[in-house]
Amino acid sequence: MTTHYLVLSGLLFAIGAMGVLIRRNAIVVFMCVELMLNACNLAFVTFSRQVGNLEGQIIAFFVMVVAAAEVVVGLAIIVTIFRTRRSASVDDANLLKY
Amino acid sequence: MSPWLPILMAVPVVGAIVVALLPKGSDKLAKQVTLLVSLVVLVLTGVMAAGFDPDGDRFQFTAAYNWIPSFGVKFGVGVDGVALVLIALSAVLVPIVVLASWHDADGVKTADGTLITPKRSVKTYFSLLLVLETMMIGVFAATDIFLFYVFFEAMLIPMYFMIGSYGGAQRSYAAVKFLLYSLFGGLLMLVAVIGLYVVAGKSTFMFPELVGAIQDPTTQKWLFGGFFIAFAIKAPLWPVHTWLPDAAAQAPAGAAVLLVGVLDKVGTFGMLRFCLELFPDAAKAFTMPIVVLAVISIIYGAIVAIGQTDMKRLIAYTSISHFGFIVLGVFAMSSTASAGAALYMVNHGFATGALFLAAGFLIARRGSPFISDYGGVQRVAPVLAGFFLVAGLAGLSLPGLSSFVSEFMVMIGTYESQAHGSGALTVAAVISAIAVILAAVYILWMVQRTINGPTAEPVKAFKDLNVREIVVLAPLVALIIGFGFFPKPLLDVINPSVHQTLTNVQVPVSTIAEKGTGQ
Amino acid sequence: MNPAIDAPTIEYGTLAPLLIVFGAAIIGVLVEAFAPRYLRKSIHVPLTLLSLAGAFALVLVQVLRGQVSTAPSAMGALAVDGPSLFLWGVILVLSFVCVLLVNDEGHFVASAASVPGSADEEGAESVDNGSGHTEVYPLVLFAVGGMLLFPAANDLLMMFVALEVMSLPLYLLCGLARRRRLLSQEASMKYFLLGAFSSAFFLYGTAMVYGFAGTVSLSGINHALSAGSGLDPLLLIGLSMLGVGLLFKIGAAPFQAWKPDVYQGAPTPITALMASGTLVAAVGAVLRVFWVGLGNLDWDWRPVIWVIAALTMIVGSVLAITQTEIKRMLAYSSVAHAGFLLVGVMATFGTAEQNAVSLKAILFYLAVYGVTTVGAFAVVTLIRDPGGEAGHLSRWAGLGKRAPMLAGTFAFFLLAFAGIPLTSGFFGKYAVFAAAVSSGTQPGDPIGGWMVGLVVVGVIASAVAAFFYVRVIVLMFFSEPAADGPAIAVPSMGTVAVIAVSLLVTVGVGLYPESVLGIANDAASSLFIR
Amino acid sequence: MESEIAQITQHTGGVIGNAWLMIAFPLVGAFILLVFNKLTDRWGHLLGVAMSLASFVVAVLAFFELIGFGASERRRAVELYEFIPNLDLKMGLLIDPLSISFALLITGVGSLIHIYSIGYMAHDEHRRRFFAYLNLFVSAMLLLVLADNYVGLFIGWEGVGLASYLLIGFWQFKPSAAVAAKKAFVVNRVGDFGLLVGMFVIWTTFGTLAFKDLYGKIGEAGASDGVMLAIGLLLLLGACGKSAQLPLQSWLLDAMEGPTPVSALIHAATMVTAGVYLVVRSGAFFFPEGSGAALAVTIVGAATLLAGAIIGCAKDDIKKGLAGSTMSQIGYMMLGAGLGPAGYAFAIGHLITHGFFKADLFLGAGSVMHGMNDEVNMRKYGGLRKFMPITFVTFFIGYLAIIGFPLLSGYFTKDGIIETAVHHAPVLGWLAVLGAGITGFYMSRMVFMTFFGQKRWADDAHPHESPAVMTVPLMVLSLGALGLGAWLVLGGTLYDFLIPSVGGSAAEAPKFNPFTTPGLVTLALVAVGAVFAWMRYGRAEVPAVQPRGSFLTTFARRDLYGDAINESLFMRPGQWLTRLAVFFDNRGIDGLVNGLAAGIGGSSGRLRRIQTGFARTYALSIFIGAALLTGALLLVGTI
Repeated sequence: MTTHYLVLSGLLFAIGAMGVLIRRNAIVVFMCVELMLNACNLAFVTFSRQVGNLEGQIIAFFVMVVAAAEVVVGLAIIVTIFRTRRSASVDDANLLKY
Repeated sequence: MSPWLPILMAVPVVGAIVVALLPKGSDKLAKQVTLLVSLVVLVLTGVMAAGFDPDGDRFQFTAAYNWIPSFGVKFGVGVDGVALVLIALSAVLVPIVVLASWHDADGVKTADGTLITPKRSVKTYFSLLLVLETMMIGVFAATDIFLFYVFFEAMLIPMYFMIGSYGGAQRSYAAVKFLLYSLFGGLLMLVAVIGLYVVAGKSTFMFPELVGAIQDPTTQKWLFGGFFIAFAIKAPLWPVHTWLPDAAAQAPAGAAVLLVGVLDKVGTFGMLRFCLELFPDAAKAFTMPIVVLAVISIIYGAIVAIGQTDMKRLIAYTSISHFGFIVLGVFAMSSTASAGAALYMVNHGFATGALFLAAGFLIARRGSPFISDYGGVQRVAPVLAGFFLVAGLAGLSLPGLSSFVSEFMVMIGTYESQAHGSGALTVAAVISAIAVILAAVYILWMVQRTINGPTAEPVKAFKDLNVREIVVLAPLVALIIGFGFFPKPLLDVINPSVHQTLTNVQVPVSTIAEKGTGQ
Repeated sequence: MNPAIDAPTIEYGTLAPLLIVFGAAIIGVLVEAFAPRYLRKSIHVPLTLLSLAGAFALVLVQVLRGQVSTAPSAMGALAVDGPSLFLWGVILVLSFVCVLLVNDEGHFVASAASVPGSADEEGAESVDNGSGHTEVYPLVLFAVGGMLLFPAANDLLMMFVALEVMSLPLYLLCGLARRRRLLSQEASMKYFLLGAFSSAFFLYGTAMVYGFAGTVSLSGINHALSAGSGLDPLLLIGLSMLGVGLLFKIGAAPFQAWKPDVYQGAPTPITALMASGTLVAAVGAVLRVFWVGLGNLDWDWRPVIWVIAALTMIVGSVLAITQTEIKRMLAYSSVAHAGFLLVGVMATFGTAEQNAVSLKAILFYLAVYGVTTVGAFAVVTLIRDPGGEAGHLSRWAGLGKRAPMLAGTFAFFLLAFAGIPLTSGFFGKYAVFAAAVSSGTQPGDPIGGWMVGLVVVGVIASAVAAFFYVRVIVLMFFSEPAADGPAIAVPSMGTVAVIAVSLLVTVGVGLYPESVLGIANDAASSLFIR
Repeated sequence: MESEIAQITQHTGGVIGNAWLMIAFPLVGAFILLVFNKLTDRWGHLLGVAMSLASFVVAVLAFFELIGFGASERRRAVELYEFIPNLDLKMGLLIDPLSISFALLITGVGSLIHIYSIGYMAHDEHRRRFFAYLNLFVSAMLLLVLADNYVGLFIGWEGVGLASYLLIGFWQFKPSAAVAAKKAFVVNRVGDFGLLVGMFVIWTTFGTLAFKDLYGKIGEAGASDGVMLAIGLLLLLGACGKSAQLPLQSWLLDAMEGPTPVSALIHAATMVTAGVYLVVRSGAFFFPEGSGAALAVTIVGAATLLAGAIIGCAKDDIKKGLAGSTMSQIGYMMLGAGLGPAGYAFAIGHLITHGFFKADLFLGAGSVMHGMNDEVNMRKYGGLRKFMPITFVTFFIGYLAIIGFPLLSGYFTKDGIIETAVHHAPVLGWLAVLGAGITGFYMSRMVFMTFFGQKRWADDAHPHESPAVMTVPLMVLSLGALGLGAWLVLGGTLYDFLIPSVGGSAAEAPKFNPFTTPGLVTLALVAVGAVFAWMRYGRAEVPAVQPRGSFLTTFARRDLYGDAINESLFMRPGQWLTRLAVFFDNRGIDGLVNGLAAGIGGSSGRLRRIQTGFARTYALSIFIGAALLTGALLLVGTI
């Protein structure tokens, strides 16, 4: 039964990862990361159901909190960058290389 | 627990700190202090050497303090005959080098007043020199293999700076080449050292306890390889020799003397003590290939030397040839040859030292290392020419000069060695004897083009050696001639420990008795 | 079903260092919120330093009192065992030193929010000294807290939280450089995105492992493994994903890409903190996961780590050769060192004493390497151009003539990195390699030879690495100084102290390594709590 | 016949016990002159002479002390000190008839030449250094002949080589002199190679390098003939180098670049005869009569005596002419030395007489040059007998002696060699006879071109007799050239005297008898040669410039193409080899090293391009890394 959920979470994770790789806009990239985290959450919950203890579900809560914290930090950084460069494209920021 | 060696190692480094801490502008004082310290070391070494009993235990003046218990490393020192003579060699050379490079750091002017090297920090130079002396003494005195390794590697740094900041035009290239080359060898050796420690499983690095600890031949071969490559690079043996000409040619004459005279001896010394005694089976298994390399070095070095246009490079290549002889002697598995090799280490130090210094004095007057820029020095500076000639003759190991005795012993010992059935080594000895002819060519051709012939225009301005320079060369020449006729004192010290070594390698110590003419 | 939930027992004594640091961090936030601007710095500095010192003192107390706990604390969430305490001590010392660097004027932007070159930035500049924002300190404290938590975490969840607590402040700190702000912000964004990305992997890995073991506590996982319910792909996937997260943090190839950019862009004191503290914490975590959690799985992960270690050492040293920016070069060198540390991680298996040996080696390595690194970066902060630090190597030419002492010190640090004898770095390297060889020669190890092979790769890599360290020395000492050479900033007391301490340690340990080795030995002898 | 060789007895005390003084005196002299260089400029030459005379005195005293012993005890070994313990080698001296005869010759003729040089070098600013080198030579030469072991001999051997190098190159500012000096040393080194390897074999086979131990071991060691032959040939190679025998003769003619007294002392009287000494000294061991080695010696001798004579015929340079004749005469000695005990006596005898008359001739030539402001070309001489009578007379006596004019020294010794040769090895013997004839020709040519005919010298030349300090030694030497031979040979004096050293037995001492076929033929041929020379150079007009000669003449003028051969066979290929090696070292080996470094650097340069600076690329690398990691783990896991 749970396999479907796992597959789904896997898909979500993959989509998120792909998004990170493909999208240019920093915000979107960041959202994709969030998507990956949520994929993890889904997996946790599923497994918690599968193995029959509550740890997974508790973890999910932790993850949400952490994700929230990440949002705060992330947005702060992205906004600053946007204000200086007038662009939120990750590709524009490549002064540091080689 | 004898305090001798620790004191001997402490004095120079203390001196170095003192020199480094001297106030600005006290260059002269720095030089005097350095000279004083090195002389003190010389005296101490002399006194210690006087107390050495050739027939006593192999290692004397031993001392061992716990250094790094959790690695099983001791600060273990002690000398056998070979180590003693090499320490003495260093102790003799350092004051001479100090005196020789008196003005090296404060901007060398040529006879016609053009500046060869700009003014550089005198204090740094001389404190580096003293630090180097400590390490030279330490590396020969170490009976703990880890300690040996530490000095073996650490020695590179002061020399690296001496070449790099006080050398000639190509100095940084030469310095880096020298450092990386040796470092690479050293790191391979490090693996072997670790392996030795682990496999032996005695949780100690003390050499005497590790002799015979490795039995398995295959393991021996691997570890031997690690040690040998490092030593071959250091020695240097063909084909890993190319760092030496650059380093020696770029280094200031004094540093070059210590580099070729002492530092490189660590390689051959290491072969004699560690490669042979720790891994006897491997040593025997590899004798033939190594002998071949040695013979190649002898001939190849000599031939390439003939073709050099730069005096210091030429001398460097002659040294490669001579190191070939030493390595040949070490691996000839005959007591005569090994003793000859050990003796050669000392004699070569004196001979090449004198040659480098004499060449250095020439170059200091003209500002060019190229042979073609000289000619007819004899007319304007007969004393310099004379010393140069004598040093050169020592370089071609003229009988009556110290190098001859050792070279003769090496060759004759190799010839008689039955290590690989008669024949193999015999041939090696005969081939290497060809170097006797080549040596005459490379030295005398250089002499002909520098000392002899019509006096070149720029040479006319040469001043002859001043007192300082004579004081530098005279003792070396005296030693060269003295040991040329009376090598016995050195041999009496060397022989017992060489015999000990060969016994550990289970080589029948072919003595007079076996030759049957003993009275 | 019994409704009564018994309250969790918290060993406050054991966790005191953590609590102090976090407490101080929170107070710092409050200070930011309520204290008048001109007072803040004068409150923050003592607060931060004292809290770190206090935490260190408490660690010391535990060690000296011999109260090293042998059981997990906080209901199994944390394991404050010997190694953890050692790592804590190291992290605290390093961060303390880094804070001294942070104090130095002119590293951090007055107001991070202001747009570079804009009027309000100018304004912020004009009312400099005490007027600048001081959020740096609480952020640093939080980061340090995370670092302490990371290697001590005894279950994957706690580890994930620690990871984030450690990383998030660092993301921000990276963006706070005063000079070259574009670079700084870029660094911060890259670090953030990639960090988040990798931690997502870590989390997914956790999920998989949870799915396999039904628990996230390392001991539990280990138990499940020893129960030996086959090799579930779940487990392997999870393992690899965890690996990605952790290896990213220590910057092992192929996850090293962020390091040079971030190290270059970030304000140098923060770079120092990351290069020393973060690395220590991350390696600690790696050890705990791989050894405590997956100890019974080493047959599977060792070959992979072998490849990664070799790759890391080679990539690090080879790429560093052609770097022209000092901080980038040091970044690559730290990649190489991460590789050497992985060699040590490889060696942690087999008999208990073998574990102890390699553990000791790694701990020692971390301690000495961290100190040297901080020292090196401290020197970097002093070589300045009008536009900020003189990062480009060409600017360092002839430094030996213009500032012999400084150049000499830096040269010595470089030699330590290169692992030349009579420097602390040599003994670190030796310890790790020796551990690797001895582990390789354990009877009945199919890939024992490979261990020795890895060591050979290691020495070759360090020979290559030596080249670029030496190259800098050549620049500093053997080349003539540039006409308009960079200015040598008059160092603040703090910076002087930092450099002096690092030099002292590097030399002292180089001459008498037993001083630190002994401690590492004791710490390692009581292994990780399994 | 070996049996007649006397046992060596250890000796202490007396003059012989202190025979090392012979070596020490000149050594000290050289040391003082070289170390306190400028200080000794004024009296340096006198010190040199004194030291040489001092060791002559010691030699004479030692000689008389020696003949004080019975024939069987005339081999006294004096131990000095332990040299190389590993080779059980004690440095010691062996005073026996053979070595003492050499010692007398060296110190005697040496002292005379020292004295002569005072005058000859009077105008040279470096006269002091010249005497230092002469002293050095004398002491080295004495070590060579007195040492009681091969190593000691070798040290002296190289010592004289060094002295010869220094003296040939004494006027080193002339490039030709510098080159000649180097050539002499290097060619000698080729010989030394032989001697060196010879010593290896001796040590390895017999376990000793000391003469006195060898006697015991030759028989018992049971060395194969091959080994013995090898040793013999190797030693012969050494001898060839030192004594300018074929094929190592090329250096001697160039060596004439040195001041004439040097040519007289080193390249005529003493050093070049060291090879003969070596052969005779080792004769008892390695050149037994009729052995292959001995045969080789005789062949080399015969070949060289002809070659030298032929070269001598074509030279216009008086010194080179004499050099050629020296080669030739040493060839005779070698020939004799190869004939066993019978020949030894005559070889040594000829060596001694030759020492006198050849030194006489050289110094005479020197005196001529001295008067002709250093002109050496005989075509620019002529009719000098009126201007320098003493030189002429002494030179003429030397001339008669060398061509073997009856009753003069050369007559007895050379004839002795020829007789023995014809008796033992007829072919070679007759060649020697022919050689004698040629000698007659070229020596006469020399005398006629120099002292007879009409003057051909340049106007600025003012020939005059040399000062007494030069002429007196000439007279003494010419006395030796007159009578010495008779005294040594008649009644087998020398033969009997040498028996303890070289073997042979008083019973079969060769009786000297001039009226044998070879003897008479020799005289006839010499006469023919002389007359022929008279016709061409005495009576006829000598062209002042060298005419184009026949093929044979050119052949001789070019020293039988010796140099050409050396150049094309050794020098040129050697230079190529050197260039090749240097190139290989720089480009090959070092190129490899630097190439490796460059390779790493280059790969680094390319690799760092991967670091594009795009965050997404990094993310990709992480992603791929993760994928690979997973794949790998799954792979390992399933294995």
